[in-house]
Amino acid sequence: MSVSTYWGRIARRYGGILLGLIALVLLFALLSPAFLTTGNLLNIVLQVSIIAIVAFGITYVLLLGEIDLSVGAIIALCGSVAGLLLAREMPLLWVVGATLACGLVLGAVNGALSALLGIPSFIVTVATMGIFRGLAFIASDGMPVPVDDEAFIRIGNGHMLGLPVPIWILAALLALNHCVLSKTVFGRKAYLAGGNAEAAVYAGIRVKRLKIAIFTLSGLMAAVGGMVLTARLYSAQPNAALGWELDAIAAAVLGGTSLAGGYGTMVGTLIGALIIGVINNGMNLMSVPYFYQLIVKGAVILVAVCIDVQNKKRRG
Amino acid sequence: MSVSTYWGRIARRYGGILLGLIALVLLFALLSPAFLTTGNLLNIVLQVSIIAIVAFGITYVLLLGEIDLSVGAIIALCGSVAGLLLAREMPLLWVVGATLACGLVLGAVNGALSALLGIPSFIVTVATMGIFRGLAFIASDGMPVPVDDEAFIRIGNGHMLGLPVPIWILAALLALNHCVLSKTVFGRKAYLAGGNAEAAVYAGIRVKRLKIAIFTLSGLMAAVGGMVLTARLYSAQPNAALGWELDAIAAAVLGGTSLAGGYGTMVGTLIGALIIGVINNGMNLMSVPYFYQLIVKGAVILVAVCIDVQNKKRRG
Amino acid sequence: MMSAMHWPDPASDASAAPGRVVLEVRAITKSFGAALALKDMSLRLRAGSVHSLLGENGAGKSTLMKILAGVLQPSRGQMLIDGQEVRLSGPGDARRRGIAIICQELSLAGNLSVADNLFANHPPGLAGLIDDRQMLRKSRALLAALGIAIDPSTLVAQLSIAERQLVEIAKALNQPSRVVIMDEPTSSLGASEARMVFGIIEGLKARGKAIVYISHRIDEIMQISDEISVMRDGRCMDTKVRGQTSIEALIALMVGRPLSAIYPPGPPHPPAPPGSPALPGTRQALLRVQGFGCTGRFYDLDFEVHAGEIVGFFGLVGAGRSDVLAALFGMHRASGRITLDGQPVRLRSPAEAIAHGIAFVTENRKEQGLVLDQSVLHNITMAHVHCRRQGAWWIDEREEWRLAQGYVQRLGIKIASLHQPVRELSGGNQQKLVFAKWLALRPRVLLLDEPTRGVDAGAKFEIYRIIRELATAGTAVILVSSELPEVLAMSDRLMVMRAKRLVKTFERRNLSQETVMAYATAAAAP
Amino acid sequence: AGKYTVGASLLTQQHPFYIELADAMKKQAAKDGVRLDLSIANQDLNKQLSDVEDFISKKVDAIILSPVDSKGVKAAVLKAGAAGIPVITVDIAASGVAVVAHVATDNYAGGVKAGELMAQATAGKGRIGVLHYPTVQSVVDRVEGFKKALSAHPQMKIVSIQPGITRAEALTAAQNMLQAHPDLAGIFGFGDDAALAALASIKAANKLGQVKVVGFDGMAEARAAVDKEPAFVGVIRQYPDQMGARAIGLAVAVLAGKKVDKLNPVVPGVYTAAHQ
Ligand SMILES: Nc1ncnc2c1ncn2[C@@H]1O[C@H](COP(=O)(O)OP(=O)(O)OP(=O)(O)O)[C@@H](O)[C@H]1O
Ligand SMILES: Nc1ncnc2c1ncn2[C@@H]1O[C@H](COP(=O)(O)OP(=O)(O)OP(=O)(O)O)[C@@H](O)[C@H]1O
Ligand SMILES: [Mg+2]
Ligand SMILES: [Mg+2]
Repeated sequence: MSVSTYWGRIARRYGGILLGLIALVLLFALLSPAFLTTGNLLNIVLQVSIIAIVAFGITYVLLLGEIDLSVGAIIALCGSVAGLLLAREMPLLWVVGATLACGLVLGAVNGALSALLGIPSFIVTVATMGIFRGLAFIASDGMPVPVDDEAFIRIGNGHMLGLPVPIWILAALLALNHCVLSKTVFGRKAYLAGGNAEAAVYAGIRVKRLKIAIFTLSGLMAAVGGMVLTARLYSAQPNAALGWELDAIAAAVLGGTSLAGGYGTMVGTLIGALIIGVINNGMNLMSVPYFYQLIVKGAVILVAVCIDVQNKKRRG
Repeated sequence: MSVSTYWGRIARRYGGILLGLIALVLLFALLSPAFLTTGNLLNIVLQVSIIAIVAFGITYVLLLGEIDLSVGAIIALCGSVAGLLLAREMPLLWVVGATLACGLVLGAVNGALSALLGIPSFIVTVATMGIFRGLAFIASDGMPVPVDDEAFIRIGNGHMLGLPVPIWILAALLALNHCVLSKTVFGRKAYLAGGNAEAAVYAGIRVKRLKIAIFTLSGLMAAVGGMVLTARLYSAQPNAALGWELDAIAAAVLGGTSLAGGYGTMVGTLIGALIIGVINNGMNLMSVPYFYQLIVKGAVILVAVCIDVQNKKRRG
Repeated sequence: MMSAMHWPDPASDASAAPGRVVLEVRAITKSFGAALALKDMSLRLRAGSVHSLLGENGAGKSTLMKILAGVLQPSRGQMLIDGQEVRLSGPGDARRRGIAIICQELSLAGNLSVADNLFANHPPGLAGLIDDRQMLRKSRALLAALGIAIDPSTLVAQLSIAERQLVEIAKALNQPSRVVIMDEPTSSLGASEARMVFGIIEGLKARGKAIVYISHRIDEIMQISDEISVMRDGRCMDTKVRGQTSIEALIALMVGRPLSAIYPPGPPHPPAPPGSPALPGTRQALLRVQGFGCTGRFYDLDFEVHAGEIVGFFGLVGAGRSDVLAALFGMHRASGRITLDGQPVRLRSPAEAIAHGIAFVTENRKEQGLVLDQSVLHNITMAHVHCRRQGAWWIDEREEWRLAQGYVQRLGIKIASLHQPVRELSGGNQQKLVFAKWLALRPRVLLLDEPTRGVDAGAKFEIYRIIRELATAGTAVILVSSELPEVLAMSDRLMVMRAKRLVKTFERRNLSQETVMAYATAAAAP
Repeated sequence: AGKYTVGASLLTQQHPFYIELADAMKKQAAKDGVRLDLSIANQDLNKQLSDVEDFISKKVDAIILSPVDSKGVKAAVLKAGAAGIPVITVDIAASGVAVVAHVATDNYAGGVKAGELMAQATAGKGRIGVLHYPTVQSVVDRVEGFKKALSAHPQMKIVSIQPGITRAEALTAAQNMLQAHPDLAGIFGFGDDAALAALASIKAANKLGQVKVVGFDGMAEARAAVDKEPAFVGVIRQYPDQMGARAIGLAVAVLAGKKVDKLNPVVPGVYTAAHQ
């Protein structure tokens, strides 16, 4: 595998949408002097970190041709669990462990309902979206739970080697998930089962088990997102992350993941999330009025994807 | 085609989920005396009428294996258009015509972006969701537009032969869409293209054109929904119908429509919408606290679909 | 011929003495709902021998194979491996017990590379990490050993259907196995590829594997089998040992009556070739193609087809025949002039082609021909309901029903009901549906790409008869097939393609397989 | 006398203000011997209308609404009226249709107070950012009041008005404000969530000494933050407890046939650290 084809494949895979991201960055750099500063660029990465982490989980799910609409609710529920446990003065490591375990279980429930009972994942996760959200409200009585554990807060607001901690978490999870998807048998199985479920069955892949594992992963990523969010906001919000499932899915699809399954990469998903983040940040810096932000954001997404699609078509 | 197999097919098609609906009705009738009254049952149908109408449009879209997330925004924008035109004292028929035309155009834009430029419909409609919503806000300055045209209000609040007008509209659109789907060449094309787009192209079906037509229909249904909603609320709300796209899709999927395309019926969609309506109404009558309603609703949907799925499996 | 001994097989099964029964099924019954696909079917597979299965479409061959491979569970009956009764829990279980299957319906993941598909069930590497380089290297070695010239890093979606079939074979051989099931492995292959497969089978035999071989090409079966079982309606009619039977006897067993001929008689007077002195200028070509080209797919074609004429296209796999048909059907943007009845036409989409009376039986029925989850009824009338009467709104359900019923009877399509989803039909019956779909349109020009792929001998005859009938009624037919005897017997004129160009046109007389083959390979100069 | 049933449809139950409002209503209902049926519109006007229709099915005696939208609530009020059920509104008024009584905070006055507090904290000069929720009338009133108060200080300038509806959105918006205007002197958050998010962003940017925050609502979490963080100079305090109790009281009075005031304003307070 020569270097040139390696880069060729990279270009083919991410080319269009990466170009879109770069074009956006250049555009905003021209329009707003505050945009192209290290501080602000870090800012953007920080702001998209949670959505991107959640979108990593969603990427697995979409790869399999399934959908997970409950991630917003899982963020809220796991965040609330973390907040409530901290309020009971549980030690930090236990809180982190319990929160992650909570996300794992919630994801596994989604996966089991879909895989074992054969209910379409859209319905399962629309239903659990309500259930998990309800549980979050009940657990916290509908009120935000203030968090003041210094160590925990650092998950969202601390710095390491000059970079905010959420960015480190993002980077670590990107590396991890990228490896899982591209280097492990597990990842290869996901591509195979998403591309052709029948072929996967013939290859002896236990598709049901795989599906449960993948929803569990999605729940886990959402739990990480919930923790970072809670720490960033200094409080656990039971109504946090409303509608974020759509943002996360949009990030993944923007980054080239197919809703029909079989195609997608973690790097693409991150690029997708960054595009959304850059648009939001750039328009905020330019003080575009809210109503127009909605329109511009939609239009920019359309243009970015359109370029990508045309690019892919041209290269065949 | 003997009668018995005809009914057999009907039972196979709607059986499980219809049983689910009936079971729910019986359950609530037992639990709440106010439930099984003509008034309340009409109430339920009235309450689901808008979602059901929108879900009819969504059914076409899902049938094709596509998705339309912009219907909530189309409802809001078309409703605002109707409100603003009425405020300018335009004659009723013109307002109705213009509003429907607006929905048509918005739907066609979705379809064209997706079919002609090849952008995945998820991305297209996530983007236009923002754009249309932004336009609705801008058109109305973010403020609700009060409507007091008596004749228009009757669309949402009038009665005909003892039944509320929205129920008549619902019935008419059910009949119409059911016929289109099951009796016309257009409907057949939708099923075929949704089942296997490539084979449909080889069979001479102009799939792109079909896709545009179907998104246009979805826009049209959403426009009808927007008008009924505006009339029912005596005001056009630019932030109306937030998140209804998910409800409408859930109704269709609950009613047996497949997100992957190729399967679905209008009657099924109506049953799906009614299930959601019955759950909401029943729990309200029983004064279930809001947070618990979220949980119960999710759980009931899961159980209903699970029964349906098991039923289908058993019959093979 | 390449040596079949060199592909990497971790478990050469020395313990299996030739002739020993490795796998046996006893009185297997399989029902799908009310329909019985297998009734008390029994079969014995011996080490180092090829056991062929022959039977009409829908006889239950694939169903039996899927049971052997653990994909389906039998409703009743026993399965024994080495004399021990076993119950297979799934395909993975079967694989672990050394049963490999090449499925009739191709099941590769198009979004992955050939190598990924070859190693779908056991990618090389350590602790769950895939060693991609090693996988590519092994894949390359495997394909080379089998004589398959495909780069393993290619995406499967970019392969032609014949190439996919070869990958499917390689995939099944890429695992330790004692029993190899081949369900119509050659149905989409040309003669030379088929010969390659026979070479592979010889190699497998030599190493003591038990092989089940299913095909509708009876001559193949006669050539390679040690034992032949004939199935009808889910039962085993008889098992013959090599050399004890004849083609005629087998066919009679299979269809329940003797078949007089394989190909129907040609037209009484073969249509005169264009410009022949016998009928100067009396006939105008129905379809005329000049300077037809499509970069990368085929170049510079000139030919014409007359009403009532069957023109055969022959060539090796990848010669570009399918692409020519697809371009004529408006699927590819091609340069050149096309005239229909002397009128220049532009064919930019299948819809336009159909509007001009062109129909196209595609070779890939699963992807381009059928909507698998929809009913037989809707699939048969798929093009008819909207093309027959342009602009019609309502579907005439009665007419639709009548039409579908008619073709089901005429082609002998074995179905439970017209409402049955096509996915549940056997492969050959699916192929007949694709054919029926286009017949329903009563085309003026009929493009056929491997129209009898996987169709049984009796039904093939019927399809040939219909093609002949249509031609006699004035349809212009282009027939692409990799079965040389089929093309030779059916064509009034035969064109040979090589490397994406037309190299030779033969008139019907004086044709031998050898001459044609010589032009298709590079042996004869154009 | 037969027990009264009162149906209440509240805008949301995901906000401390409304939770306190609901709690106060429940407490007062228990005290007055009224059966309270609570449903939550979840910011969806159509759901509020459905809830009211269901109340009518259930034949409640009176309805208390905190409208999702002033103008849009007309349908619900008319339906209740047609069924002969009196309606009382809380927090947000109904417009274009008459109700029996209305209980609310004076948001415009509160906004003015917020503006004055901000001017005081920044010594009457500097650039100010506002976190807004532009589609809610009561918030629009607050921001108008805030602008009005600042207009008395020519050296103060609102440089950025950004939407920040949820706490996460507000955090992002506030960060971007600080990024675009490094010399920002103050941020006004339309509600507690916005103000607390602004505070978090200031902390993260290490600008606690430079940027002042003023909030609105004054629920427990925000008040605690005001006590703890000098940068959070104060919050305009609403009194949902008083409003809830008043609404139930009015309903009982109306059902008992007493005459009640149409308008029942609740004056917002100002909560600062010095205030405790
Ligand atoms: N999943 C299924 N549901 C219902 N019927 C089925 C199903 N699978 C197969 N059948 C039926 O079982 C019968 C046997 O099918 P099978 O595929 O084994 O035939 P075959 O002998 O392989 O035919 P061919 O030569 O056409 O491949 C057919 O009538 C078919 O319709
Ligand atoms: N979708 C595709 N993408 C890329 N290459 C393709 C595709 N389909 C076919 N090809 C290539 O184009 C060449 C011509 O294929 P074509 O199918 O026209 O040949 P053919 O003569 O019909 O042979 P076959 O018997 O394999 O169908 C083949 O070498 C094949 O690899
Ligand atoms: Mg078969
Ligand atoms: Mg071909």
